[in-house]
Amino acid sequence: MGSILRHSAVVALALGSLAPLGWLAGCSVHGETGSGATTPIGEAVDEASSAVASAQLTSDLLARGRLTTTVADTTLRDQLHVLQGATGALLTVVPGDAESVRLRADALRAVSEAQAGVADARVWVRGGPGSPASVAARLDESGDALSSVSDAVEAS
Amino acid sequence: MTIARKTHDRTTYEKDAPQPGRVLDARLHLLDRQLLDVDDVPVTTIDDLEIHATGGDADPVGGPAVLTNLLTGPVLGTRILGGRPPSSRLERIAWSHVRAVDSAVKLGIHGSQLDATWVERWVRDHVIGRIPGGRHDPE
Amino acid sequence: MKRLLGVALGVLTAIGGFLDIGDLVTNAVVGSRFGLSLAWVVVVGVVGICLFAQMSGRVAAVSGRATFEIIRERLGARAAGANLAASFAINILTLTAEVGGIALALQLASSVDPRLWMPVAALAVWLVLWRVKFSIMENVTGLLGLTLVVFAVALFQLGPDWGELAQQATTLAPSGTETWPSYWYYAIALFGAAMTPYEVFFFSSGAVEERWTAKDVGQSRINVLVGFPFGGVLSIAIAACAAVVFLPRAIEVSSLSQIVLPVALAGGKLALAVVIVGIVAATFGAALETSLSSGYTLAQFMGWSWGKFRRPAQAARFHLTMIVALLVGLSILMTSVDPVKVTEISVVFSAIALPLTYLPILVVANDPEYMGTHVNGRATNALALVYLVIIVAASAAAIPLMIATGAGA
Amino acid sequence: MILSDLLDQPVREADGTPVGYVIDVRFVLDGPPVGPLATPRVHGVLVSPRTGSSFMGYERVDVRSPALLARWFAWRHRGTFLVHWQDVAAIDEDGVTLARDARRWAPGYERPAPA
Repeated sequence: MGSILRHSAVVALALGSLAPLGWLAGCSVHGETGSGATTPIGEAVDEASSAVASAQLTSDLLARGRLTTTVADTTLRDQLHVLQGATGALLTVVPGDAESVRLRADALRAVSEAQAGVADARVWVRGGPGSPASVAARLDESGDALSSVSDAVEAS
Repeated sequence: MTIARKTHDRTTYEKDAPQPGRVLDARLHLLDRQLLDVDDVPVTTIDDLEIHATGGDADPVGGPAVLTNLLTGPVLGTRILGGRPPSSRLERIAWSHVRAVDSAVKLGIHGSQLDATWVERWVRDHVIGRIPGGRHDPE
Repeated sequence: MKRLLGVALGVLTAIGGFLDIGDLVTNAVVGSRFGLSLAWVVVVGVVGICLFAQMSGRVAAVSGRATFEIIRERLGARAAGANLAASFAINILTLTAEVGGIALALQLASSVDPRLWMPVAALAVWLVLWRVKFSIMENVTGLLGLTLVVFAVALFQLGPDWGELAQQATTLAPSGTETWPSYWYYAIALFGAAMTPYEVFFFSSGAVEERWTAKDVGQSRINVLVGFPFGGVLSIAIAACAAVVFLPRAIEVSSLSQIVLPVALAGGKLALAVVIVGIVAATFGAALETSLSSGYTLAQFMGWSWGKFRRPAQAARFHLTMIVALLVGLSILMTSVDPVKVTEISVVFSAIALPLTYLPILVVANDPEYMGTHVNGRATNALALVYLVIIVAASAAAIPLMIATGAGA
Repeated sequence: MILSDLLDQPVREADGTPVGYVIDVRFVLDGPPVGPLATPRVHGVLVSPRTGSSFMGYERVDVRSPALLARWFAWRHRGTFLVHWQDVAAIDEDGVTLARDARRWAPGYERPAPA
């Protein structure tokens, strides 16, 4: 029994130090064609729409006075990082066929549109130009764009 | 590492006669146990033991032998890789200093008298003692 | 009256001290993806930690030996050395996550970049470790941590469809696009978040710090059996809030700022301020506990003098270990790694390392030479053996699942 | 002699047949008191045919719980026996050699009444 514990301890130790480094290095690069290429696009788009939904919730709460500016600013800033991650994932996808190239392009356009929307929302949060209505409209628009891309990915 | 398949498993040996003194098994009761000084301050962990023939000869085989010293020292490195540090590197604490053996082995002398605590004293004087507030009780 | 106050204090501290960044993040992530279909894991984890903490507290109180002293005695230097290396590495990982959690929580209160808060948080943790008495430190962070009750209050104020939540809690299966491997991966993560080894190192060493004797075992049993389940209820409340707010909006939780949104939605700015205080207190308390655990494990293995009840000068290497552990954690954080990702990894590795600590304690709790007449009862042993199987299974399944799901991606 | 040179060493009978490994060394505190306690006399060595490393002492003590675990450990170390120190003929680099008619005793010992 002692030896079993020893081996599992050593395994845990080895992975204890390796895995976080490996994991933090980011995910592996996908390069397949067909549905293999579109799933990562779908995942990136889901991430982006989650970020937009968070931004919508945040700006709505701020507009209704239920959230402080600091928390709203921090949330939007975190979601911008998520959107950057989604863009990065999309850029590293190597689509194999024409259709996934087009899907990737649509996805990139929708995500960058979402990024602009969230960045502008942050300007409003900090007291800059814009109004709750304009911010909400902008975010709803990029949310719809993302969901249509996501439907297209599912259909492919 | 199984040896001598022929020894059938269910052997039961005759019971050893009850012993006049307390029974202590090295690995079960002494080795890797905490060593506390007279004020119950931990000194070190017992890394090894030393036995001599009752006459004092270093080779205890062939005649009655006794436990003479508790040993402590830089064991971890060698324990992981196997083997042990040269006996000169091991710190000896005479069994005569031991006042009790229960869930820890307790000494009758103060920790500062033992060389085993020089690292602790060095860290205390050169590192922790230097940081302000290091010598006060937490309040 | 004083005794009643003592009992109340013990219970409240146990509740406040139960939650840490691992519970906060893992429950929110699980709630946003699986709803309450993993709530049963929290229950299993809470019963487990109640059993384990109570057993190790009793061993420490009766035999006067803390966890890692026992691990070294029972496994011998080599096996215990490997155990120490694994437990110490995972403890540093958890410490890093906790200090990162403090910085993220302070960012919510100040919008200052968390990387500026991290050195401040590490220094504050060290100052408390250096000067503040053990019981005061424990009670203050515990009581402040109680403010996390606001998650439960928020859940009620959100007026959820209780029927749907109950239906979620009873379907033990992934819903929607979630796969079985990620369901089980997050089950292990939740289990690891509830049964973290550092809690046991801290709990048993705390029994020695506060000089418990067999008499105090009864009191500790009340703290554990009342306090921890309440902590578990708060964990489920966090998951439920996430389920109610994030699941319908398909929001994936990846940051601490998202976790407080449901509370703001339910209770506005006041509730928000309360939850931020609660998170800072919980992560600060956990950072203290994980730093102390790094000191406890190494000092108890090597036989150094340890303990906060002693002056720092009388436990020099113990305090030096804690300083080094905090600096290592801080340097990991300064590489701008995301503390939430570090947290998700640390809870899974907690589950992996659990058997290494659980088995020796279970054996010693049955050894009359250590425990005299306070050995495990028949019921405790039966439950302990069930949990031995659960713990070893979770530990063995953790790594394959981590690979299969890309750490729950 | 340093004890870890003796622990885990292979054990052979006088005619060379291997019988197992030294898993522990037993002392009895009945020597002349040189300090607060009596001097520990080397009483004998415990030999397990199966594995070098003893584990948690289950094979020797009458700890019967937790049941499943205790039975498994005891099974793993079945056949462990005690050899008195005078029956140890020689100790060298390749292990311990027992005397010709070395007697084997049960590994258990009288436990002090629980504290």
